[in-house]
This record gives sequence, C-alpha cells and structure tokens, in this order.
Amino acid sequence: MADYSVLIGGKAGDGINRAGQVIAKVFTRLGFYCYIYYDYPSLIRGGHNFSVVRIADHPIGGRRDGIDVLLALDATTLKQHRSSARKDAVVLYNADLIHNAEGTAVSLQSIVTEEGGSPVMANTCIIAAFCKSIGIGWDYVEEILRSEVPHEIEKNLRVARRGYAAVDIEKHPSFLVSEEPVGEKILMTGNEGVALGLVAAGLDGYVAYPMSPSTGILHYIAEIAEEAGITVIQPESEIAAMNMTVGMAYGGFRAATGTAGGGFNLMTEGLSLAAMAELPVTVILAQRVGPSTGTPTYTAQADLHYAIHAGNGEFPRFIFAPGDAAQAYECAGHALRLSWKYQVPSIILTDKTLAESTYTVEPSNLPDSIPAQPMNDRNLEGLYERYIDAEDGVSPYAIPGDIGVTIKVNSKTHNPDGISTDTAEGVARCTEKQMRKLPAMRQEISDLRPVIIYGNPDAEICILCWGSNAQLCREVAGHLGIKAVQPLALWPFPAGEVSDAVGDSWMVISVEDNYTGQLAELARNHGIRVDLHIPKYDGRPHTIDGLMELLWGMVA
Amino acid sequence: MADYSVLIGGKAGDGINRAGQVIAKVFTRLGFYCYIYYDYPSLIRGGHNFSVVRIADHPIGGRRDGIDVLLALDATTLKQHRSSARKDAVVLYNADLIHNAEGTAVSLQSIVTEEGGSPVMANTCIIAAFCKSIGIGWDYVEEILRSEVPHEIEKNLRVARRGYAAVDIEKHPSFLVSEEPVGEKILMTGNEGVALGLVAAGLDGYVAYPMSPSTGILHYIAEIAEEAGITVIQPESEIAAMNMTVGMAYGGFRAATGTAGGGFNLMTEGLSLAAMAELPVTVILAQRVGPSTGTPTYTAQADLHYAIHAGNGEFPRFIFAPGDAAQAYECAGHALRLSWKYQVPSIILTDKTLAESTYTVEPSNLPDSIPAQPMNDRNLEGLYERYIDAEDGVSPYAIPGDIGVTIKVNSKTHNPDGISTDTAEGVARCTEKQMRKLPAMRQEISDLRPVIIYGNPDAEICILCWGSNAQLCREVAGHLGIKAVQPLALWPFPAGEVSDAVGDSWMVISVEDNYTGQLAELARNHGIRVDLHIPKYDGRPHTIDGLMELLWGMVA
Amino acid sequence: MNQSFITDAQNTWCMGCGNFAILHAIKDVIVGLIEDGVPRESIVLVAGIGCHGKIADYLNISTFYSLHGRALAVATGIKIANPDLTVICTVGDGDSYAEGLAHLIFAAKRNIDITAIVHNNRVYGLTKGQYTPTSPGTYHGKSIPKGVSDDPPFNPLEILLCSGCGFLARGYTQRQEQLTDLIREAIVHKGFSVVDTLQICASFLDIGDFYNERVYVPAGHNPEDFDAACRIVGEWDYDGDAPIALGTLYRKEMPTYEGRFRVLQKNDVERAKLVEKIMRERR
Amino acid sequence: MNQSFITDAQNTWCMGCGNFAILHAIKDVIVGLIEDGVPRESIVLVAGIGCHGKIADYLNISTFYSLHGRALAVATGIKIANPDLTVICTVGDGDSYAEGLAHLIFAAKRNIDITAIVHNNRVYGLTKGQYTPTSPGTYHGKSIPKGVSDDPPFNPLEILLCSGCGFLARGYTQRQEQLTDLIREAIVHKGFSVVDTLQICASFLDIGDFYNERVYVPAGHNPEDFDAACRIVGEWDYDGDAPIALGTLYRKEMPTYEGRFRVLQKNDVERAKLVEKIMRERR
Ligand SMILES: Cc1ncc(C[n+]2csc(CCOP(=O)(O)OP(=O)(O)O)c2C)c(N)n1
Ligand SMILES: Cc1ncc(C[n+]2csc(CCOP(=O)(O)OP(=O)(O)O)c2C)c(N)n1
Ligand code: SF4
Ligand code: SF4
Ligand SMILES: [Mg+2]
Ligand SMILES: [Mg+2]
Repeated sequence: MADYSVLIGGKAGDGINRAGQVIAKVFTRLGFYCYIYYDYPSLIRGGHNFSVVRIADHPIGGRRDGIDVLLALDATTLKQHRSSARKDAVVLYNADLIHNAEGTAVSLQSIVTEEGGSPVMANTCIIAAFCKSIGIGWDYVEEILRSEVPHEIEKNLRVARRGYAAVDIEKHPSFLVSEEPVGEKILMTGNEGVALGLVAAGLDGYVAYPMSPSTGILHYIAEIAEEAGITVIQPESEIAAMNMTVGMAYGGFRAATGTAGGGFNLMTEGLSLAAMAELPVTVILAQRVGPSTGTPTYTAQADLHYAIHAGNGEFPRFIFAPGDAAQAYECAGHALRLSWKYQVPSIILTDKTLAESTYTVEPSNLPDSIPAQPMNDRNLEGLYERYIDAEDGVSPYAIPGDIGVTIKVNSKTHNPDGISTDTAEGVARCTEKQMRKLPAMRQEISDLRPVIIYGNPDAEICILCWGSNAQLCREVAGHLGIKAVQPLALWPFPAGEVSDAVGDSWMVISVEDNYTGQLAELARNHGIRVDLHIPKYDGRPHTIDGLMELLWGMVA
Repeated sequence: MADYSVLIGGKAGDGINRAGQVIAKVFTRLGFYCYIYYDYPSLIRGGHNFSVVRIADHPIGGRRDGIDVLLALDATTLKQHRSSARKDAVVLYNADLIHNAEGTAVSLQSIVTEEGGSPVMANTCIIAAFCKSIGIGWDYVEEILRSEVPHEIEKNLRVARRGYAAVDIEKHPSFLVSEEPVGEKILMTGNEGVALGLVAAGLDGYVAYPMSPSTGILHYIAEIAEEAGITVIQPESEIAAMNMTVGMAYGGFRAATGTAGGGFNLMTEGLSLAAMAELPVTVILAQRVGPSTGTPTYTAQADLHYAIHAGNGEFPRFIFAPGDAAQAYECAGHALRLSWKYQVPSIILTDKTLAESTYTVEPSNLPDSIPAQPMNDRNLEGLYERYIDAEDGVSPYAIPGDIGVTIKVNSKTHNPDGISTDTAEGVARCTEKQMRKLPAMRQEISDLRPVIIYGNPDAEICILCWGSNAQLCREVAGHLGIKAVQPLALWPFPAGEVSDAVGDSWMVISVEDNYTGQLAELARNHGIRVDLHIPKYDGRPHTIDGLMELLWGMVA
Repeated sequence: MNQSFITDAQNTWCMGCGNFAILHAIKDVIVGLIEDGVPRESIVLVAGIGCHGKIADYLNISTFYSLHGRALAVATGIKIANPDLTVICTVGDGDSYAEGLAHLIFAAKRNIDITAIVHNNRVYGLTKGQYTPTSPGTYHGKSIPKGVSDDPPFNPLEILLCSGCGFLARGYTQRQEQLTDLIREAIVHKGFSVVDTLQICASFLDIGDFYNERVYVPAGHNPEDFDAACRIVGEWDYDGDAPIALGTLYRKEMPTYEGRFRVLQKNDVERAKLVEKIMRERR
Repeated sequence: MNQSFITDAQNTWCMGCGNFAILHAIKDVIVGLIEDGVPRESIVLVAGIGCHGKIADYLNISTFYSLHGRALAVATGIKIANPDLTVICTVGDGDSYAEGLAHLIFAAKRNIDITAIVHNNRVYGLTKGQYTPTSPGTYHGKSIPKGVSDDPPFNPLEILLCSGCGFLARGYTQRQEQLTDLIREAIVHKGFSVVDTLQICASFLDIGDFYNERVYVPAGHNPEDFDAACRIVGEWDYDGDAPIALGTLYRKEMPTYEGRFRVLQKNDVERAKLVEKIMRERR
C-alpha cells in the first residue's frame, strides 16, 4: 500500500500552503488520494510554516508520524522536522541558507535570483527538484506547473527547470505507476467544500467579517461571487453580519454567515432573533483554540455545547459537523436547505483542521445535487398571517413584494399575525409553535442517515468522533480492526442512530480535540455509554500513529 | 394560619407597584411575612398592572389562587380579577370609573381632585380605605404613610384621611393581632437582594445597560452609589458594559454587570475574555421569556444551559441561582467573592419573578457577613508573572500600580508571563492551568451546602426546582407532605448533594419555568433520575394552588 | 387584506407621546406613496426595540420588529436582498445613537437607500427614563448616581454628516405636517437618509415648551451646500440653549450601496451548473 | 524586574512594517515619562487584536492584550478603576473604526483620559488584507467580489472631532520622531486623545511613496481653533489625492469622565456597615 508523507516547510510568505497544493496536485492527477495538513502561526511573514502532504493509494484524511520526503526552504524546517523524517527519507534543502546537512542541497535563492524571479519562486524550484528526485518526468512537471501557477509562468518554469536539473534521481521506491492522468479526483479544502455546498443549495448572499479559520469561505465565495450571482458583503462587525443575514432571509435571499468562536459570541443575539422571527439563516462556526482570542490558527472542537445552547431562550436548530471536504459540501447544502424548509437557524460546525486542510474529493461520490429549498411552494390564498398556526409548526413563507400580502415578523412574542402579545396564551403558543417543528426535524436528520460507521462494525472497541477527527479515526479503526462512529448531524442529536452504531461495543472511546469530551457528554446525556475520552487540546490534530499508540495504551 | 391575598390593580402609571409595597409594609411591621407578585406589560402608561400582596404568619414565597381583598383602581381590574376573588372578599373600587359593582365604592379621583392632589395619589386613598376596612387604626396608617411616601406627604395624608373616612369597618376576619411593631422583618426585592449582596461582598463598580428585569439592580445601586462608594456606569451597550467590567477587574475594582438574555448574548465575548485572562467578573443574568426580545416583563427559566456553556472555548465558571431575596443577597455575595478567589467569571441567574417580586427578609437569618475576597493576599516576591503555574491553578493577583510588578494579561493563549504562545505545550498548559481550579471550586460549592431540602425529607415524591420556583415548591411540599429540593449553586453542579437530597425518592418531578426542563436535563446528565417535568412557559409563575393541582394530577 | 393602515393592536403609548405624530406622519407618507404608484407590498418598515418600536405593531404594512440597536443592519440585509423595496427604519435614540451607533454610521458610509427615522425623545423611554447620548447634559435618569456630574450629549447630526450621510433632516413631533413632508422627502431621496425627530416623551422628558420656543425653519438655507449644512447642524448641540433648525438640512445624491455591491443574481440551476464546472476545472 | 522595555518575545511583524516605528515611538515616550517621574507600574497599555496588537507582547510594561474592537471599553474600565494610571490603547483601523467604532466615539464623548494610538495601515493586516473603513476606495482585498464597485472610506478624524474628541493628531510611521512627539503630547493631554497613525503595511498596502509625496506639517496651524481643525481634517478624505496634514490638529481641555463619574471609594467595612444600616432603616 503506497502511503507517503511529504513535508515542505519555510517561513510565512514563502508560499508553503500553495507549494503543498501543487505537490498534492501532482499526485492527485495520477490517481492518488492526498491530504494536506497546513500548520502556521498567526502572522503574515516569517515564523515557521509547514505543510504535510500525504499521498496514498487509498482514501486518507489525516497525517502520519513519519516523513518520507522533507523539503526545507529554511534551517528551521530542517531543525524541527529532521527527527520525524525516516532514515531513508528524501531530504532536499535550500543550500543558500543551510550548510553541511544530510540530503540534497539545492541553491534555491541563487537560482531564483539568477533567473530574475521573485523570492517566492523558491518553492517552485524545490518542487521541481523533488519531482526529479522521485523520478517524475519533466513534461508532466511542466504540465502541472502550467495549470497551477497563476503568475509569471515562464519565469517559474525557468526556475523549475534549474531545480529539476540540480538533483539526480534518488533511489527512492518510486510510487508512480504512470504519468497518465487517472480518474477524476480533485482537491478541495474544508472551507471550499462548505462554500460550494452552500452554492449548490442555492446561496444568494454571504455576509462575513474576517476571522480565522473561517475567512477562506469568505474569500472563496467572493472569488466566485460574480459567476455564481451571489452578493458578498464584509460589514463592520459580526453583529452586523448576522443581522444582515437575517434581514436578507426576510427579503428572500438564502443567506449565510461564517465566523469563529470569538465572532460567534457576537452572533448569538441575531441567532436568537432568527429563531423567534422564524427566519432561516445558516452560520458556519469554524472552531479554533479558545477561550477568547485563543490561538487563532490552531484547531479545537470545544464549541459544540455552546452551539447547541447559544442564544437566549429555547428554540430548535440544526447543527451539522462534517469531517472532510466532501462531507463539508454535503452538510453545508443540507444545512441551508433544511434551514429554509423548517424556517430555523442552522449551524455548520467545522474546525481549523477541517477548514484549512485539503482533501481529495471524488465528485462522482458527492450527492447528485442538493436541491435548493424552493421559496415558491407557498399557499398564500386568503388572509396571509406570517405565523399562522400550522400542524407541523411551519407556516407558509412569503417575502416582501409578494402580491397582496403583509408580512409582519417579530423578535417579540407574537400572535399568528406577527403582532406582539404578552398574554399567557400568546406566549405559550409562540413556544409551542416552534417546538412542534422538532419531530419532523428529527425525522429529517434520520432520513439523511446521519451516522457513519467506519472500520469493523462488529468490533468490541468503538471510537466515537466528530468533525475532522472522523477521517483520522476511520484510518485508525481500519488499522486496528476496531470500529469508529461519526455522527454528521449533532442536533437534533441522532441518539437512536448513534446508539445503534455503537451497538454493544465492549468499550466506547471518544476522540475529540477538546478537554471535557463534548460529544462524549452529549452521547451520555442521550443514554449512550462512553467509557473513555481521549482529550487533545494543544491545538494540533492527532497523527494517525499517535492516536493508534494512545489507543493501544488504553485498550491494552 | 393567617394567609391572605390582597390584589391591587390599575393602569401603568397608577403606582401599583408602589402601592403593593406600602400594603406589604403595613403588615411586615406587624410581624407578618409578605410576598408581592407584580404583573405588568412592557409599557409606561395605560395597560393593566396588578400586584398581589400575600400576607401570612409563616414564611411564604409565591402567590395563591384566591383573592381576599380586591382593590380596583379601574374597571379592568374588577373585570379581570373579580372571578378569582373569594365570595367573602373585601372589594374596594374606584367609584369614579366603576359603577354598580359589588363591594365598597370610593370616589378616588374626586377625593384626590378635591384635595388638590396628583392623580397617582388615588393609590394612597384606596390603601387607607383598605386599612380601615380591615380594622387598622388611623394612627398606624399615618405612621406607615409618613415613612413610606416619598413626596408631598401632607397632601397624601389628606387624601388618605378621606379614603379612610369613606368606608366602614367590614366584617372581615381581622388578621391583626396588634398594631405594635413586631420583630425586625424587612421587605426586599430579588433585585435589591442581589445588589445588597454585591455591596456586602465589597463591590467597587457596577456597569450596566438597562434591560428588564435586571434594570432594578442598576437603579438601586445607582441610588446608594454615593453612600456605598461604588462607581456606577451606564455605557453605550452591553458589549461595553462587559468589557468595562473586565477592565475594572484588571484595574483592581470588584465589578459586576447585569442584563437579561438579549443583552447577555452580547456579553459572551467578554465572558470568554474574562475566563482566558483570568479576570474575576460577576454577571447577573435576569431571565425573561425568550427567544430574542421575547416578552420583556414576564418570567422564564430558559437560559440555564446557555449560562453554563456561553462563551467560546471551555473554561470554569460559577453559576448561582437564588430563589428569594435573602438567597439573592447570599448568592450574589458568594458569586463576587468566589470570582475573586478563583479568578473566574461568575453568573447569578435570576428570573423576572425573583427579580421583581418582593419578599420578607429576616436580617438575623442572613449570613453574618460575606467576607469580601481581599486583594492583598498577594505574594509578589521576586519576578512577578501573572499566570505563574500554581498547583491549584490560581496565580497571585497583582494590580497595576503595585510596586515593581509588570502585569501582562492576555485574551490569547499565553505563557506564565502573559505573553502569547501558540506552541503545543503552551496551548495545552493554558487550558490545564484553568481546569486545575475545578476541584477546589467544586469543594467551595460543597462547603456552602448548596442544596436545600424543603418539606418532608423522607417523602417518596420529590420536586426538583430552582430559582423563584423554590419558595413556591417549598410551600407546596409543605402542604402535600412531599419533598422539594433546590440547588442554590448550579455550576459546578453539586451532583453529589443533589443526588443525596433526592435520595431514593420513588418519583422525582422537576418544576421549572421553561419548555424543555433544563434542570431536569442537567440532573439527568449527572446521573440523577428525573421522572417528570412540569413545564411552564407562558411567562407567569405557577400559583401555589395551581401547582398543587398539577402535582395531584400527576402523582395520583 | 385589511385595507386600513392602522392595525387593531391596542396602542399603549402614553397620552401626549410624540410617537403618535410620527406614526401618523409615516402612515400619511405611505398612503401618499401608494397613491403615487408604489406597491403596498414593496414597502417594509424595520423597527428597533423601545417605545418607538411599537410602531411595527400599529402600522398595517410589512414590518420587521427587530432588535434593540440592530434595525439598520437588518434593513441593510433586506434592501440588498431586494433593492426594489422601499425600506424605512424607525429607531430610537438609545437604539441607534447608543447600542446600534456603528450600524447607523455604516449605513451612512455605504449610502444604502434606506430611510432612518430617529424617534429622538432623548431618553430610554421603555426602560423608564435613563439618559441617552442625546439627553440634555443636566438630565439625570435613575442610572446616574447622585454626586456625579453631567454627561453632556453628542450631536448626532454632525456625526452623521461626517459619516457620509447624503440626506439629513430634523423634524419635531409638534410640527406634524412638516414632519410628514420631511419623511416623504427622505424616503424619496435615493440613498441613505435620516430624519432626526425631536419627539416629546410625555412621561420622562416633556419639554415641548423648550422646543416650541426655539425651533425655526431657516430661511434660504440651501441643503445642497455642505458647509451651510455643517453650520446649521452645529448651531444647537443638543444640550445648551440655541435656536433649533428644522427642515431638510443636507442633501446630496451619490451612488447607492445596493447599486454598487449587489451582483446580478443567478438562479439555482445556473448555480448548480457552476459548481459542476468548478469541480470539472479542478481536475 | 526586567529593566529593558522590550520583551524577549519573538517579533513576527513583516520586514518594513510600520508597526516597528510605532513600537519604538511608544517605547521612547514611556521611557521619557518614567524619567519625568511617572512610576513604571502606573503605565498600562491596552491592545486590540490584529498585527498592531502584538505590541502588547513586545513592550515590557503592564499590558492588557484584549479583544478585537474592545480595547477602548476595557481601557475605560481600567481608567475608572484607577484614575492614577496612564492608560494607552494601541488599536487597529479594522479594530477601532469598524468592529469597535462605538467604543471609540463614546470614549471621545466621555472625554476619558485615555490615549488611543490607531495603527492605521488601512487594511485588516492579520487576516490578510481585507479592506477597512479607511482603505482607499479603490483598494480591493479578497472579500470584495469582482464586478462590484468601490466602497469609499469615511474620514475617521471628522467623526472623532464631531464626537467631542479633545485631542486629535495625525502621525506617520515614516516620521518617527514627530510621531514620538505626538504620542507624548497625546498622553500628557488631560482627556481623551487620538493619534491616527498612517502606518505602512509592507505586505498589503505599501504606499510609503504616496504618503511621502503628500504629507506636510501645516505652518501656523492653531490646534485650539476648532474651525481650523475642521478645515485641516477635511482636506484629505482618506481616499483621493490631497495634501495630508501631520501634527496636532486639535486640542481642547475639558473635564474628564473619570473626574466627573467616579465616586469616592469606600472600604469593605464601610460598605458592610452601609448594608446593615439599609436593612435597619427598612424596618
Ligand atoms: C440588547 C438589548 N439591550 C437592552 C434592551 C432593553 N431595552 C428595551 S427598550 C430600551 C430603551 C429604548 O430606548 P430608545 O431606543 O431611546 O427608545 P424609546 O423607548 O425611547 O422609544 C432598552 C434599553 C434590549 N431590548 N435589548
Ligand atoms: C470579534 C473578532 N472578529 C474577528 C477577529 C479576527 N481578526 C483578527 S485580527 C483582524 C483584523 C485586524 O485588522 P486591524 O484591526 O486593522 O489590525 P491590523 O492587523 O491591520 O494591525 C481580525 C478581523 C477577531 N479576532 N475577533
Ligand atoms: S415613555 Fe415617553 S416615549 Fe414612551 S410611550 Fe410614554 S411618552 Fe412616549
Ligand atoms: S501584514 Fe502589514 S501590518 Fe501586518 S505585520 Fe505585515 S506589514 Fe505589518
Ligand atoms: Mg428614546
Ligand atoms: Mg489595520
């Protein structure tokens, strides 16, 4: 089984993220599965950035411990990662900054300067050198670079050619079967998956204030906005973002907003408004280390309970927690769709690892299409009342401009006509109407088959996991012959399905990037036994090997 | 057993709340226990307001169904409440607005006009008439009015005298034993209890944006601010309020803020900041009907889970939920004190019923004094580091100005010196340091004996309740011979104590002013069986009789 | 549909409250707009929370009774979703000059075609008379402790002018006819418009006499002249004793935000196709 | 205590970033203050979140590294708790002109004795170059879709003047000496003071040449003259091509908020006695 890890590292500003993408592209086109973990501190230039590109002939979604190829643009990279490189690893380093190291020296800066390129082209140079070192032919390298490098391609190619020429083919077990493009696999980050899922489900407007690790969604939707016919707004604050999103929904726009925990705090007021006014909005909550500003570019899964309870008062909501780019696509689509179907808020919980990691996606495996919830299934005969009592709690949705209707929505407790009330009956009815949506919402989640079982379904040991940990746990479960269970939807909590999936496992272990074990608690609260919680709260995702070791320690 | 209910009703602006207070005062001075429930819609003039003053010779904390005395300043009062008045009820009404009703007519407006008084004096008039009708001597009435009426006392007395003269003594079972002041009982609202508890524990600053039902705290603290040496600020928003409070804590002020659910949404960001920066702040969250703006002047208990999980990331906090004015005093004091002791945020959860109801308090039953957590127990020898690792997670607290120390606090993950870090070790340590506080925090809660048992401790049926429902349930438990259990502290949840208090009750029923049963869920999550939830979500508290009936229905 | 423009909801404003004048001014303007051919369905009123906000319950048109301070953000979303709508915000002074000040300033900066009518009674009415950013400096509600000094107001009109507001008027609830005209003009103006309305609060700040002695309509004022607007807006600082100009104080047409920022909408089929295309191109 | 004024924390600003100039200007001012007898312990710096905020890690004095947008609210709390402290805020333009605009305006309105140094690089630096309220109208970060037009900036100095700001200066990171003087003057000023600092962002808006050609120190400008201040502040609107005045633009002494609003503190024993007294009086 081919399974290689390439680590490329340098300073912020060296284009490390982009370089990882190009390397992954080289292999994706050849039919491999790739996963890129991108690690960077919160700064613009300098500091240490690295990408680990994992390449395998089977689906993957996490990183391993050992490094097979180490590409060092600077000395820090070599210093920090040499020890995790295998003995027989291919090591290429920047000879202009590093002297007397084991491995192959390439004078990246000198080459770039000589070719009149800009400093960031050092990464093109080392990528080409790397390709050579594992035996990839120049023509294919050129093809990839031509398709992936956005600017100054000729200069880049000159630089690449020099890098390619600088190394001999190493005696590395070549994992290339052929250089012919195979299959239709593509690369996608979690953030892009969310964005495309929303677009597929008919997004009209996106409003967001920048905040890592959700910013990628804003940037990506803005990039395709014109073509997609989506209005994108960066307003003065998250409070504005949320309330504009709610306003858009009233105006007839399927709209969403995205942020991280810090900004989400500021959105809870609008979330509660959306609930009371029964206006559909979708919020992406991209988790990072907290509390407060925390560690902006490192991962966490510590806002699950908060998402379930955020906003004053009690109201129904949907919460999805995808685990890779394909699931992000699917969940985002469903979140938007179901928000509109039930006129309730929906939250898409991601985490930094999911949001900014790159995954291989097989488009043919994606759901055919996520039907946009139509807005015109409205029966507006007779007197229109926005909150007319409906058996399932869902009243017909009209938008301003619809002929002959007056639409009164209200953040205060209201009568069916939308006018405020504070009578005992009015107050009780307002709550009951909303709560009546819950049974159908639960059924809707069940219909999506929201719980995925990986590994050996009959195993005695079961991992419970969510978000980006799911793919990691899938692999671990495969290796250890145990079972992993991932709920894709977390609210309404699919207790029955999770319980069935866990079955009568002899030991249930939750793996989460938090301290307290939030999914474990949620499961327990629904009567599902969880025996152990493996916490991780240092901002780094587990490696597959690291997690396997921990699990051995626990179950042995 | 004396147990009477006096209902006085009129329009907003008629001074109904004040009138209720005066009536309660009449009886409190005589040694009775009083409880006033005040019901009003969200408006300034007009609308229907009423106060139910319950008067008994035993401790009480809720209202009953039947009305013994009905004082109607307007026709609406008579219309709405006649049916709940007993057959033999004393009924006094405003003859200028109501004609041909049963009961005693007093021409309130005419009297007031003739005496040259302002319209609001109608309430003085009817109070005097009422006193006469149950046989209270004029001298005592005059004494009370002199002590309770803030303005134009002579005019008020003339009006009162006329009202007093206007009725004969009715043949009502007089419940007065003597007109001599007895004991030292006083009246206090829940809001006042919170305010005084904070002051007793050394409050230096209070910052709040008005929001019902928490506004009373702001007004009351502002009223006594000069005498108490407390800086009171009404800033531009709840966001400012919270962050100013956090800033005050850094500056060395014991500070608090208060709001309702809508404003609390805007405070969660600052709450999480306080947690990460380890700055002690106390927040009063006065619950009202939600979601969103909801029903501003009606009661709810629907923000408990939100309070537990509010703010991004995971961090320790204290949550108290007092049930009457005396408990409000005590809990507020402990909240402020423990916040400072552990350098964590604390939340005081109240509800509209508690906040704005008036209770009889026996000062001698209050804790002797709530020791203000001293700020000078600091060991600042050597190099000061704000977050120096301490075994119990609590580092010495210095404030700017302390000689020779540099105090760096930080919303980002930080090292002991307060400087940002994003290393794996740094991130993990930052969480661990905070979480290490939990065992001592739990012990602290246990030491307060945080769970109260009312009624028959050996009963087979047990009510679980919190907040303002506790006093109501106490009475109900007494009447029915069952048990009621009230946790005063809700976080860290005193699971062991609640479990012990519930014991092996054959049936456990939660009584809460919400839909989903939030305490019930919390208890279940801690392994405590709750069999039934009696929900109430129409904004009105149960009456004692209403709850008894429901319970009979359920347990019979 | 009920053809009357006032709902059956019970009106709970105090007697003598200036909100009545604003309610009827807005109603008259709306009736006029409809007579002029604006579809009734295309008019939306967004209210904040406060005494003023109750107007949402009383006006029988499409309304969004929103949050304290957030009406302008909500309205911005509505207008962007559908630029054909006439979007009117009724907001309080606590609402829009304190809690939601940033949204007001950014609405001005963007020049989004929304009209904000500020019910400036210069107190927090519904929460019982605390002071706001435009309360007289000497006004002490119950939240200001004895023993501390005044907290003088700011001049919201100056802030609005500096924020790029293209239409600025001041009305007064005891000049209902003029107020009606100002509101109409503001709504018709293409771009963001504000009518700061001095509103009598009968319960907490009943200063009609004060206003009546000072309000005037400046003769020959040219609202297109920015400097003149600055001068007239600076005359009275919402605190001291100075003449108080009523009328349209500033007016300038500029490109609107929804014109600049809204992209051409696509339908769901086109979007689904785009997603397919993107995936194809990524291979 | 480490006597150096720069901590050991690794500096992670980009090469050529204007933040270095601000850091050193502030450091020099602080050293000067201490030499003049201000106790080092009584100086507190409150930072927002953004590239600018990192200054909290780099300066070896008491600091509060607060939230994006909230530095001024936090600082207000600190100053009220202890008016003897010298409280300096370092904030970003995204931070204080967008997310936290209201706090800035209210700090000005209150005239609380705090100094805000705005690191106005006219972009969201740390989140990678999105546009802010003072970005040039033509600057398109990654959040503005193609196909939509410019979103012109507002002029924060005008807004501040109208909000009651009693000290207003503009500095520039390539005029470090002047910047140092301005910061010192701002801190020494009794009352709220703002130094809007045009800061080079080497990575996203490296427009030193643009500034160098336009900045000037107005000769004979009298900062006590409000009208003159308005004129000079209005010259350049943060968008077009106009001379950019540097220096102290406006200055006026007024009573401070902490002077007006802080009550005489009582100790815990006095407070406990008061509670007893209140209870007694309620009988
Ligand atoms: C976020 C939030 N904070 C506070 C409140 C409570 N509140 C309701 S009305 C009001 C005051 C309204 O004052 P203003 O906006 O001037 O309106 P007015 O009542 O004077 O018309 C406040 C503070 C709220 N509903 N929401
Ligand atoms: C509430 C909140 N929203 C968003 C962010 C994310 N964020 C961090 S820095 C930043 C931009 C900072 O821009 P600016 O204030 O101009 O500072 P600069 O980086 O340019 O110095 C943002 C939006 C945050 N930390 N908190
Ligand atoms: S309190 Fe003032 S603003 Fe509110 S309804 Fe009464 S008079 Fe009008
Ligand atoms: S991004 Fe700009 S502001 Fe931030 S450190 Fe780099 S140059 Fe400075
Ligand atoms: Mg007002
Ligand atoms: Mg900036």
